[in-house]
Amino acid sequence: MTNYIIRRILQMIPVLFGVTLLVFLLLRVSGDPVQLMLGEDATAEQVAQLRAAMGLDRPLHVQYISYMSDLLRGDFGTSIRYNNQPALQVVLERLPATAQLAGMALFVAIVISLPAAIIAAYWRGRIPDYIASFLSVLGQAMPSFWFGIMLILIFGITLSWLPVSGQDQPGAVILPGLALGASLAGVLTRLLRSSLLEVMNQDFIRTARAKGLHPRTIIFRHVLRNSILSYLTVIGLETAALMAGAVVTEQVFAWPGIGLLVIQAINFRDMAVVQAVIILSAIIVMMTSLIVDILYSLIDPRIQHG
Amino acid sequence: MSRLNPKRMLLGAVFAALMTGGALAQDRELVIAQGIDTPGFDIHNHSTSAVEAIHVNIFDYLVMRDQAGELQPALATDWEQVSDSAMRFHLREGVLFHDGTTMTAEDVKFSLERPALDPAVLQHSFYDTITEVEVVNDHEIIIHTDGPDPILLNRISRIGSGIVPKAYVDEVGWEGFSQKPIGTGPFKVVEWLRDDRIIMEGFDEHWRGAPAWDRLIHRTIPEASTRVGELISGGVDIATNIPSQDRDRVEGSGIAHAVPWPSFRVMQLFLNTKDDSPLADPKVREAIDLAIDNQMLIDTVTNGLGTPVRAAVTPGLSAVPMAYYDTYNFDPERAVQLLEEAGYGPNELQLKLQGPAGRYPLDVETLEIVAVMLNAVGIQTDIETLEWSAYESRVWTPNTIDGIALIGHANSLQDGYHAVQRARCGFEFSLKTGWCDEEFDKLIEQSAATVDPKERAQQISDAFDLFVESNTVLHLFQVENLIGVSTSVDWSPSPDEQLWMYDAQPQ
Amino acid sequence: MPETHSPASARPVLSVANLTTALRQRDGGFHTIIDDITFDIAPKETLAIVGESGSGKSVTALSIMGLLGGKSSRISGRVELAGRNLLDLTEPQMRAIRGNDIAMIFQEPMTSLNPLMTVGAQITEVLIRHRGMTQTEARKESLHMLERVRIPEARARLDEYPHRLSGGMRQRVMIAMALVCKPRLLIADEPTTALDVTIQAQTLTLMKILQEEEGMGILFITHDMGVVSEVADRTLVMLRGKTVERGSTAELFASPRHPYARTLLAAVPTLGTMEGVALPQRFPAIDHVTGKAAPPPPPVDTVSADEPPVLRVRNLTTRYAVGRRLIGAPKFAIHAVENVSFDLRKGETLALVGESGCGKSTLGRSVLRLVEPKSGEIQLQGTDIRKLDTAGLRRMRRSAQLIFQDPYASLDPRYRVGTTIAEPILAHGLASRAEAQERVARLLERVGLSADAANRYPHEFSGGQRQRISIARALSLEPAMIVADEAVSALDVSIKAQVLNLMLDLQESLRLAYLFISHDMAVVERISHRVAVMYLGEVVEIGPRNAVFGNPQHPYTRKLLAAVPKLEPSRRDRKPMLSNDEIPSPIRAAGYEPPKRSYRMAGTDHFVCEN
Amino acid sequence: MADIHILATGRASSRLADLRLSGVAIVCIGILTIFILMAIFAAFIAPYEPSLPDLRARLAPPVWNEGGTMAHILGTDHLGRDMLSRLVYGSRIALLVGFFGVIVASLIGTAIGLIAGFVGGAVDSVLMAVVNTLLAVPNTLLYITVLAVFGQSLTLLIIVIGCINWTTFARVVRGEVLSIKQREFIEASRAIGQRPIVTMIRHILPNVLGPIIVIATMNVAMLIILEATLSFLGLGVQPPTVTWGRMLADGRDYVATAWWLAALPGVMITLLTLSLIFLGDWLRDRLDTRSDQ
Repeated sequence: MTNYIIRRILQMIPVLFGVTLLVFLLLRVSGDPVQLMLGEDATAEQVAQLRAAMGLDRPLHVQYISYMSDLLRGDFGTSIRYNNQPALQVVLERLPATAQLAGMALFVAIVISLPAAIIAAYWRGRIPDYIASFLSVLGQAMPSFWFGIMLILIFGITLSWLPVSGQDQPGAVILPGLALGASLAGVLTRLLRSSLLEVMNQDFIRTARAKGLHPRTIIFRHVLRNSILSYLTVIGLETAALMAGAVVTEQVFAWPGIGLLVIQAINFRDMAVVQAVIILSAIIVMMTSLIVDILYSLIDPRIQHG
Repeated sequence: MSRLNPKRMLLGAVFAALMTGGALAQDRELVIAQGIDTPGFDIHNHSTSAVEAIHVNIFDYLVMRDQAGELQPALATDWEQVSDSAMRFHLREGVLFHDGTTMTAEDVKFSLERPALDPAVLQHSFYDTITEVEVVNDHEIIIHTDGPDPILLNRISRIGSGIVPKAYVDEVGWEGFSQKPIGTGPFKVVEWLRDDRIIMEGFDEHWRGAPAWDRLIHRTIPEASTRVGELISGGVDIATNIPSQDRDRVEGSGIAHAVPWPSFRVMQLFLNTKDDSPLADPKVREAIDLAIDNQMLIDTVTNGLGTPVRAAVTPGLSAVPMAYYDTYNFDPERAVQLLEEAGYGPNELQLKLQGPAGRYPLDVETLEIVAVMLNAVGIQTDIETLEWSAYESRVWTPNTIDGIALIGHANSLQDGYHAVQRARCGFEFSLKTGWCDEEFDKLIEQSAATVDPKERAQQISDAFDLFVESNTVLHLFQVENLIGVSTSVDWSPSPDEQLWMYDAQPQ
Repeated sequence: MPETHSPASARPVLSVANLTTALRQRDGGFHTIIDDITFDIAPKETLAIVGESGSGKSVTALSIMGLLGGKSSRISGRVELAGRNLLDLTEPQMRAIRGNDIAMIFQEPMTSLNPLMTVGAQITEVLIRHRGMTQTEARKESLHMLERVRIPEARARLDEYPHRLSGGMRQRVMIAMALVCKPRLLIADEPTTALDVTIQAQTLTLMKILQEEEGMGILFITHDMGVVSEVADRTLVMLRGKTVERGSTAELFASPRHPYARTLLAAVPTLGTMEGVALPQRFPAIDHVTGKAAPPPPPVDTVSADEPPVLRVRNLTTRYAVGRRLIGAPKFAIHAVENVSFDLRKGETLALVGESGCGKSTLGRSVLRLVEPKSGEIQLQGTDIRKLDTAGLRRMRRSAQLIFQDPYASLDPRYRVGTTIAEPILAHGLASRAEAQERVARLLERVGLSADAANRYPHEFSGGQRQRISIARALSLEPAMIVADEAVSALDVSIKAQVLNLMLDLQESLRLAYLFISHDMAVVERISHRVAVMYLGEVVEIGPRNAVFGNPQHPYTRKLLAAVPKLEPSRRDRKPMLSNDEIPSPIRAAGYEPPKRSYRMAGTDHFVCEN
Repeated sequence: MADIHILATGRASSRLADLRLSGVAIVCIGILTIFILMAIFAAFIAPYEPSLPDLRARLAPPVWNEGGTMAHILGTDHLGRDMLSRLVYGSRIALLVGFFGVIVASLIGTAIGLIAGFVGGAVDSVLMAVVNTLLAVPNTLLYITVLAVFGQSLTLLIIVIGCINWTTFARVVRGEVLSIKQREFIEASRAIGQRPIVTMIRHILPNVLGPIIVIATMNVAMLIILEATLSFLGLGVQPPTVTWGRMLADGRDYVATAWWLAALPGVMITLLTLSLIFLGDWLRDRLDTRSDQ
């Protein structure tokens, strides 16, 4: 197991290297942030001066080497937008907010999808199945920013049940969590439903029925446990989607997390911060998939990582 | 006075365990919502008026503009011209910084010399006429400039003029200061959560007297509809940039007003007149000017908010020819005729319209309507909109405009000089449009050294005439925003886009 | 049809009368699957239902168990258990009977056990459900039951997951789970079909012992006449959902009345029927109307001893690496084929026999270089194919071909049969497209199909026809040798006989050499010239078929032969001997080198591994 | 074989569900056809030029609302442009972005997945490292970065979508190839001496088409939503090109004052994606049962 984990972590290195190269090239090719920093009123001379001061006039490969060597020392550079604060610190500061939001979204998604999928699978081909399927597809078909605005309008303004935006008030995480979790709930419901149906066709379910077990027992003891594996995998895979979805949701709800940060950082060409966000989220995505795989092997005795 | 909605409080009680003391009922609290956050409190290193709107509550300038835009004593009690290139300022006594130390002339010297002498700070170009700040005694300084500077007072009453404590900056450095600032303003920063909120407390020992508010909270809410939502559900007291269509909704909510908020920003179209461009022909440029119905544009795009202008002139600016305000040229028949004279039949001229998406309210819609208007006189258009930063680097650098580009310029010096000086040969405007005029340049340079206000105003006015005649930069309208103000707050906005909350009173 | 009396005169535990079941089809209509089935099962009695695939055996079992789902099935008739008609019961009442009064075991012990639950948990839940026991009581009882099915170290096994057990042990767990509530009737649906022959013998013996102890009735569903003769007191033969013959097993085997029953029995390869016959023999052709068998044509000797062998294999070894390490070489190696040598002559059939995992399939693929051998020499028609480059290898494919077990899986479902058969011809540029079409037509006729079959898709054919198509494809390159990997194992008995006859016909007319890989000793005895017995990747005995079957020398060969069910119900009174032997695994630590084997000669061409 | 089919009672009834779902499928195909026809014949259907403002008729509500007129059946937007015409023209971009984006992505992804799965070894490792790199970065971030950097033309959007979105295809195709490679007809193809490239194209590719079509269908839906999201972030397609996403994004500020601005394009997006997702589900069920035979 330890070997397996070490191997998996070693495998992340080339991927991370790829991510840094990708992000570096994307951002450098895009021109530089100097004009932006100086605003509409800047003179050409000022621009050239600042560009030289920031080292942006050097050849690309030289910039990349110096960037990588800084990175290896744990130095992600400094944020242009935030008065030269260390980029990593700026990003890490935001991590808890996004983690809270993503956690809520995941919670929402699980709380909705688990019963919905079981109901749909249990009454497959009947009315509850159609309703659950329709709602889950609807959850996916609605752009999340649109759903978020609707939630604000209904629960924040018209009904005044929940805070409209921000992070500080109690219950503030509920609406953004719903907005972000809705599409994940849709994905998970559909997936779990089909996985449940698939397991229901397995031989050992026939065995369980032949044992005279109650359908409820069969569903919860035998079917669900086997379906949870693919469910878990998808949750792992969807971390990247959650991180991406957070960009929009945080924008709508003024949620001060990484999503809000990265949009602004991109708009400001705050390269160090964008790089830090992307590298960090790549690490999170990969770590999640590792954790999921480990969990998987804990649940499924057939899998052994030697 | 952020009143938590009773229903919301009820639900909130469920989560009360999560609450950590904080904002409770008897505190007088004022919550402002803006679309953007401050990048930090390094006052010399930003160039955004919306950011200065936050800073203005934390730092004081030597001289400050009042509601009417008149310069009033602030940290300086009075001032006098010592020579053509020197001005003496008497400093107010007994002014305290937030940390309890007393402000001295050394602090003023330190604060003003940084933007003046350090070319690396963003505000340098606005202060580069200052050569030295001389400390006469603890309460008297003399600012020396490289020649006559008729707008020195304009300079030191705007972004980058805040006075900071030298000793504290020496101790923590500008980076530390940027995170935990200390000023002499009516509010002191307690906590800053990036992109979320700045929590400020009233500074009781402020020299003007304690502000009416215990707490001032500045929230960042990028999404306009969310900002409006917070305003009409009582979550915030003041919200900037209310979309014009939400005016009735805000008024209808009964708990807030949408107040028109004219700004110094003027929307402009830059025409690149490079040799091979059809825009090199003055007739074509004039035709474009005549094709655009500024008032119709305002009515359509911004619901009537804004004033048509022919130059970057707005009320509240000094030394500007107000004849160009609230007027516009519109004559589509003449435009067609001019195009014909220039050799273009109907739909023979093809032009590109470039602009940013999302930088200014309804910028894309503005372009779309302009396109329709140009189309009406027989000019074919392609629209290219870019996200702001891409626009900045792709279009806004010298000589990169392809056809016509939309931009909005404000005037942080609040003086006519700044509106036209950038059109001098070799400066930003001319680098974009390719327009150069010796006579114009001469007028500008003369005005820069003219101390007599009347004479100077005439020079600038003449320069304006030449610039407007050239039709290389077409002015569309003065931007007028809406700001939402809760009925529980008595405050009216001023045209410099500053959110000066010392003036606000609970109601 | 007069009812034959059951040996036990006691009241039947289960009495099925006029059972008819229709299932809903895709189009929504109902289709009758079993029609008017009637039988009784007495305590301690075993009734076998036998029939080919699709005859409705399993549906009969599921109808009795009430497992077909109310919406998609219509069942009529009577299924009486202790005086109650099960068909009248509600689903909750039926649940109380399932696993309690009637238990069921299935074909695939791997997939029939929940992989995520321990063996113990799966047995105890039955007791908790039906006996209302506490966890502790149930666990104790489960342990007892595991001991009764003779699972070694039963206490430790209780907390194991199914995947840690071998196939035989899993089937014992299934039996334990079924019997733990002491049901009056056990329904066993092909319980040994997925097991190797020695494990099958163990399992059948175990079931017999437990039946004696418990006194339950067994409904045994199978397609294997050998198994029927081993276990069944009485037998019911089904054909397309209808009973065609019913009676005591002894009578059935002695004098089958219905033509179909006769066909079935005649087509079954029986071990021992070839004693004294030197050459492979075709199966008798059977008239489907009368069920009369026409004697097969006399065998022709196709082997020529004087020509050089088609295939010459020397010291062939193939290993797979398993178990990755952080750095360096893998931890383990599967010794799939270990130091194997043999010759195969023109027109000869060499059979490779052995149980699952013995390496016979790997050997078959290694000699074609479909898997890369580790070492050794393979000469095909005098060329060392291990030295061939990619192009050479492609040319080599023309002379050696492969037929697979599953004819459906080996035909690309997306292409017409004609395209599939023509593919090798075109791939090697042997003919133009038009010529290829003609050749396809000839090949199809040669394997007993009509030429217009070329225009149809694989799924439109039956299993036997598909296997004929596979053979036609293999023949299209006019190979000298064909590796037939379990080529008839998946086919029903009557079809199996026809395909084997076809293979013998082709051998005779084309002088084909076959490397015939099979686990079915009876088939091998019938059609091979020589036999190689494989065990753990090694050949333990090789020689002329008559010598190996008539005079087995190696203990493993003997064990294998002894385990094959005999088609003689009269011999059933043998004392049951229950062993717990498992098939060992060929996985070794990396770097392990097996000891050198030496062979002794036990007769002409007959070699036996000594150690 | 028939036995196996009958034994799996669950499957028997899931086939019944398929049968009923095909009713849904007909509806979905119908909706899709309507949208496609709308896109093709936009010029004939739309009563107005979609980008032509009518300054006298700004924010006119739909005809069934109070104040609505027959002149603008579905009302007008904040610049007085006819909603019906915009919606009709908007279907073009939705389908263009969706279909062409998916075509580009599926071509790249299928080719890479095929090669990685079939060739294996080092080639596989390198290609999968590329896939993992792209997967590790949240897609929206990539889209935003790339579009912010390179501008926002329709062609570019489609290319960018193709270049980022192919990973799903590559992964699924690779997985399918690995499992099809185990099937005996692939070994049969080797055994007859077929060239590997021919085996790959003739025998593997057709058998992965099913899953490709299923993911493609779902992906079209996803991309339509993506276009809307990018428009929301200010990175959508250029005006005056009409897109539902931009209409929805622009309309969000009018949710409380002129609901039809955002609601109508929202309904269109939801309707189209709903029918695509259901269609994808249905296709998968169909293709699955077929391959089960």
